[in-house]
Amino acid sequence: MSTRVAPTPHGALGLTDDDLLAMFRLVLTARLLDEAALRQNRMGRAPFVVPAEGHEGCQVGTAWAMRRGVDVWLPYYRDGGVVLTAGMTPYEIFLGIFAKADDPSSGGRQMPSHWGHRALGIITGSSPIATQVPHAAGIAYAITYRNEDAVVACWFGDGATSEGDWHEGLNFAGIHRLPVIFVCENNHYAISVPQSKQMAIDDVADRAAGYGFPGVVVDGNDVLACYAAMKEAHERARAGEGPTLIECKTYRFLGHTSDDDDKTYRSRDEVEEARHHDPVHVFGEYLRSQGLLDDIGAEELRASVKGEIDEALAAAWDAADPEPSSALRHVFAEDGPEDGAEGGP
Amino acid sequence: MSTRVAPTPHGALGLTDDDLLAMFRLVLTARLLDEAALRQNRMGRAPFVVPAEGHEGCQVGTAWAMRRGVDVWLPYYRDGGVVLTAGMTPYEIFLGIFAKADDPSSGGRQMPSHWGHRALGIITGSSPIATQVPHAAGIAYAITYRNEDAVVACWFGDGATSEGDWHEGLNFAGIHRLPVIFVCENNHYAISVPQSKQMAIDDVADRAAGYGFPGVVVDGNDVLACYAAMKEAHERARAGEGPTLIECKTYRFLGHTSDDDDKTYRSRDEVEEARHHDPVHVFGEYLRSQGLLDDIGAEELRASVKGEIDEALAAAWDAADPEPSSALRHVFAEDGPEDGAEGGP
Amino acid sequence: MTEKNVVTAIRDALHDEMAGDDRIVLLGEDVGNRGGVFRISAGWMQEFGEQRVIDTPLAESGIVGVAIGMAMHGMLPVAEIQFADFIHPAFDQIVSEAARIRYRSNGAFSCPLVIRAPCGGGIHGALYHSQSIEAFFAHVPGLKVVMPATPADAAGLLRAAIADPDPVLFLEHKKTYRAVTGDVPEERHIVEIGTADVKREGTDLTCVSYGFALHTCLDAAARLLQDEGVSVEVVDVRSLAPLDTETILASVHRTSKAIIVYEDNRTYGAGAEIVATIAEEAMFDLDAPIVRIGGPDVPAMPFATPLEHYFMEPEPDQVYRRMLDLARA
Amino acid sequence: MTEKNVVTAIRDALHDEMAGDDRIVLLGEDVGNRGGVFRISAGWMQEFGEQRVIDTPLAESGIVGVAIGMAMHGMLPVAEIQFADFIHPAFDQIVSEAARIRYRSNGAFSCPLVIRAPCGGGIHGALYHSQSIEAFFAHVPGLKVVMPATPADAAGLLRAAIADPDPVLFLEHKKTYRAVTGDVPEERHIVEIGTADVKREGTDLTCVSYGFALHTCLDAAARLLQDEGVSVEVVDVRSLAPLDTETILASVHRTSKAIIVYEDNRTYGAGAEIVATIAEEAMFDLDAPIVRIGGPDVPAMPFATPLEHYFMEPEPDQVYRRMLDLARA
Ligand SMILES: Cc1ncc(C[n+]2csc(CCOP(=O)(O)OP(=O)(O)O)c2C)c(N)n1
Ligand SMILES: Cc1ncc(C[n+]2csc(CCOP(=O)(O)OP(=O)(O)O)c2C)c(N)n1
Ligand SMILES: [Mg+2]
Ligand SMILES: [Mg+2]
Repeated sequence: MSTRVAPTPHGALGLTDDDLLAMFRLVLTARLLDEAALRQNRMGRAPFVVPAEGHEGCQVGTAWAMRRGVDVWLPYYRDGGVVLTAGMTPYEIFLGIFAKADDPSSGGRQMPSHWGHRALGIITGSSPIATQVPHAAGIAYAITYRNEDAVVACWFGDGATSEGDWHEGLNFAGIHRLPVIFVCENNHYAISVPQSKQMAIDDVADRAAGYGFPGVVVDGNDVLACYAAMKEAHERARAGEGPTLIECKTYRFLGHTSDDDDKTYRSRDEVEEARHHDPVHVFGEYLRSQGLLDDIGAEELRASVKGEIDEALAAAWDAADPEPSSALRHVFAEDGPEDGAEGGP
Repeated sequence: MSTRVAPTPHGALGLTDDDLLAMFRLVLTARLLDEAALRQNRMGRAPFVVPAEGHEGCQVGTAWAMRRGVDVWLPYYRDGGVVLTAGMTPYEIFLGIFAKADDPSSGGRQMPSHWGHRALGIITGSSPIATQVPHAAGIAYAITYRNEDAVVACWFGDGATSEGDWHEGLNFAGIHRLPVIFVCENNHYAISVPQSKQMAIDDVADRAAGYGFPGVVVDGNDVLACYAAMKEAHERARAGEGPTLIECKTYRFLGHTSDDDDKTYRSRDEVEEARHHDPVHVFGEYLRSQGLLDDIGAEELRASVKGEIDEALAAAWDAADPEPSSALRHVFAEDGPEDGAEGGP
Repeated sequence: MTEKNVVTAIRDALHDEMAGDDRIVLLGEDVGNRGGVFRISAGWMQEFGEQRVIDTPLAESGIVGVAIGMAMHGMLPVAEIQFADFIHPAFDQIVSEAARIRYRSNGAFSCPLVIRAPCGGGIHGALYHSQSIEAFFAHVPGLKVVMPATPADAAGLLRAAIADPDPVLFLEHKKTYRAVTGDVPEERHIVEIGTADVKREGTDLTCVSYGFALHTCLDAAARLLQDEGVSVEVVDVRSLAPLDTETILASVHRTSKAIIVYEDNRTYGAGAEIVATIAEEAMFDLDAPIVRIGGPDVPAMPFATPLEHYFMEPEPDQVYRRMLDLARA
Repeated sequence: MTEKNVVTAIRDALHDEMAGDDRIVLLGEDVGNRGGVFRISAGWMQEFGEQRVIDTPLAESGIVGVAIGMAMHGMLPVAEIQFADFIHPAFDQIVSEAARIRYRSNGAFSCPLVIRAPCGGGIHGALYHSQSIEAFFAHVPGLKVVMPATPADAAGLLRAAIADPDPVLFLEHKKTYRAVTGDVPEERHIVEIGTADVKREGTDLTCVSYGFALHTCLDAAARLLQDEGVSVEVVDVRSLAPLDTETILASVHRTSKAIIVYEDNRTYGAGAEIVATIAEEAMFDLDAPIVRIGGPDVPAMPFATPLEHYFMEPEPDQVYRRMLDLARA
């Protein structure tokens, strides 16, 4: 009987060790960037921040299956890990946090975390929940219409699934078998409203059947499981097999935003228990088990990421504020090259 | 071995022979009323009518399980058979068709078939599709809150299921396990848009699982099957077991309304084939098989119904038109008894 | 020049634009086999294919939302709302999304979208097939709103709307569809959005109107000249947003009297902005108080003929009479 | 009398009404354990029970739609929209349903519903947490729209809204919540919907405003008297629909000059109706053209401090300066 070395799980998914290290760096960057931003908030330098803490695993895991510069991204406000994976830099993110003129999302017009980056294919987003869902379907329609080889992914929370737009967007995508992936980061709360008051079911993914495409549930703390689900959905999309709804069970470790006090609606025990499954930790452990990380490596990596973030933060802080009267610009197209009449990417 | 006479299907459902005859009279009234209304339309006396033809079976079948004067009805514009079962008279319906002052639905303000009848518990409806779905949930919530023994039923077409309001209404009803029944009269078209361009699934009922309650598919041409499904849903609702979504597969024999030309989007073969399963005929055959109807009885019944309709039509035609300047009334509550500040029934 | 009615002018212009640019797609309820409830796109699904003439599910927010996505990805969608009364479920997508995409992205993204919506009453459409919706949308910065009243303007403004790099709400008054005919240039003419048009010259007073009401005004003006020798200048707003205040004010400056006429509910209607603009900019030009005629403040137009007539004209020949009163004031 | 800020006045009034009538329920996002994002209902889920303080799914159309159902079945729902910016998905339910239920049923049904919505900017809320929405809704016959600016009016109008047999949109300017304090009567006082209020008497000119802008106007008026001896009468509209034209016109009649100030985008804003009404009814009383100050016509208020400040005040101390110019005109 021949012995066979079982393939490493990431190897089986086609991920190299370098991929894995890059993914871990992203997860860690998302985490440390959150922490730095929150410190800025407490110092009074950032009036409003939206932490991703707890979601980094499912964000980076799903986003990693997308192709930078090719695919189209519609993240929601909590998706720091997604936009980092799409290619946004910490510097660009801090430009948004400090509402600077060069903020690629909005030039400081929108609240932080209202992402947009034309060059990277990150579609401009807004605050109203779930409005981006039909946009994702429309972009996917345009991709098919124009015979492009691109896939659209659209991220949202459990709360978004209650909106009419969510229903209408998924339904349209299903009818036309569009190349779009819907990713629900189910952290079981819409601000304070628990899942039980949002829906009478356990799994959002069950709704996919009502739109004629598959729904998948994954452990959002398992980066590779998220990647695997997304990779399969991505292949389905490119093969013309239509949309997939992926539900990542996750948890938000901090308040909804820097304005929220989650102690009013969640017990500390519940939060503590969730932290035991911290995706950053779980993923780090996996890397260690694969011999890709040790204490020294982890420390070095952390220091390197921290350094990158601190530098980005300082540079962004020093960047220019928008001109007051520029508030009047870009209501309609202006003459000149900066306003593209052609739409997005 | 003792012989047992198998219970008649209607007997097994708790329906007496008299019930069955009454139901048949309703089905026939709906059909003949439609025909009379369409004749008025062609004569130029009724600018707009909405035929139910083809839907009468599922309308009367489902509505029969409701309790007149107790339960709450939210029909849609095609539901002539429902409102007849709820207790509206042909005279009242013709008052609406001729837009007369005494039209109980709206005093001639709304198009015909925009039902409302406060005394009968038929909630005022509108044209925008699916807006009544959250209303049904809200009324069911109020019923529970006020500890009333009433059930709400809400009818709509396949088209309605695409609207955001439909999703939001069903979701709310599921969360609170409300005493409400959602009835989809799936005739496979929203005006001209075929089901395949409305949804990527065969059965609307499949969506119920996404809201945490049962979905049931029935043959809309089988009056008793519709009744049976509705009866069970009604019992569930009264027992506090929550909503049910019932999908009746049906077909619309005529144009969408008197303004529509369905030849632009449906083959005559398709319509002819559907007519072979005409619920009025199928139900009549059942009555015959049960010895409840013969040729003479059928003729007598038809003559009696026709007489009733002709009389109602003539009386409604002679009724008074609304006063022109009464168009300004009832924007807000007026002093006096006719405006109930308490809301509906 | 060819004489056409409004619905034909819209059909022909839209058809030509679609034939000339395959980034343009039409989406909405029943636009396919049915050709739309007003038959504008009859036969187009066969001609342009199902990918370009898209029968959508019954979901207005989805229609506009999907169209926004298309517009952000290189297409030029024309979304049809079957009746303007049913645009309200899409209010959020229009106000919060389409109108803000350029602004919120600091100019990085744009949304070249046209939304067509047949509006207005007097056609026995009752409460939910008669509504005027321009006041809701003219107030939304980032959105353009036009409402042609003649075949030539309908064609020219529709072309301008499709060419516009920003979202345009294109309102079609149903009562003009077949009732109003006129010459339409053969060539691909464009009517610039943001321009009003003097549809009839006059010296005694200025009447500002748009949509079907414009024709009521033109008719009254013609009769007034004949009957009473009163010369009324009639300005067609035609572009509610941006509003061409210059043309309106120039006319009022000439005539020194102004009457504003619109079908929509009077209070907080679009006419209020026109009256306000004249009051602010031309008060000392005026020889008499500005007169405003709007529809009654009831939720919508009722169905019964006597009620509908009352809505359209609470006093018989009111536009004519109020113009005459103003001329004599 | 007790001194309170606006948010406390709203909380206390709503609490007392709920305690006194169990037909009243509160529904909305996060109104339960979280007590609402402004903490108005903190502790109420425990006090009144989960059946009366209902945490809803994130679905505004559903919130309003469900509340309409409740209102038609014997309850008195108070629906909370977390931020006015998010009311747009419910536009159809409000415009096509709530506002028309009585009219379309010829008076047989009614919809005694209150919708509360925190609105307005200047609080670093950016594009989607700063919006003024009154112009959209004041135009809807069948709907009442109020916007108190003081604690006493907030309490009194909220009571009136709950008691009203028709749907009322109750707008709460977020910047008044904690910044504005004032005396509130102990007893259950009602402020009648449809009444404006002279918040400051004066003789040289009339300033008409509402919401947070009213306080900018009151502040400017106080300084103008002190600095320049100019006496400004300040009228608080407080009820946008119905609009109390009588009180406004009476004041303009006394002072012969009018300035209208509002935060919302200027063009087609609610102020246009007020200007138009004055122009139509009081033109010959006026000694100077009416002045209107509204927000810039950009889609919404930006986030960055310099941009937000620019929106709120494109020219420094503009209300003061325009009042002074008008007084001297
Ligand atoms: C249409 C709309 N309604 C309400 C809000 C206020 N709001 C912002 S985030 C949020 C909860 C979203 O929850 P979920 O979708 O689960 O995402 P999570 O924050 O949990 O990641 C709410 C109610 C909004 N932004 N948009
Ligand atoms: C919100 C809205 N959009 C569009 C319409 C126009 N319209 C009226 S009925 C209808 C089709 C409805 O189809 P379905 O729900 O299947 O009912 P059916 O007529 O087939 O019985 C449409 C599109 C409307 N009334 N409301
Ligand atoms: Mg959540
Ligand atoms: Mg149908």
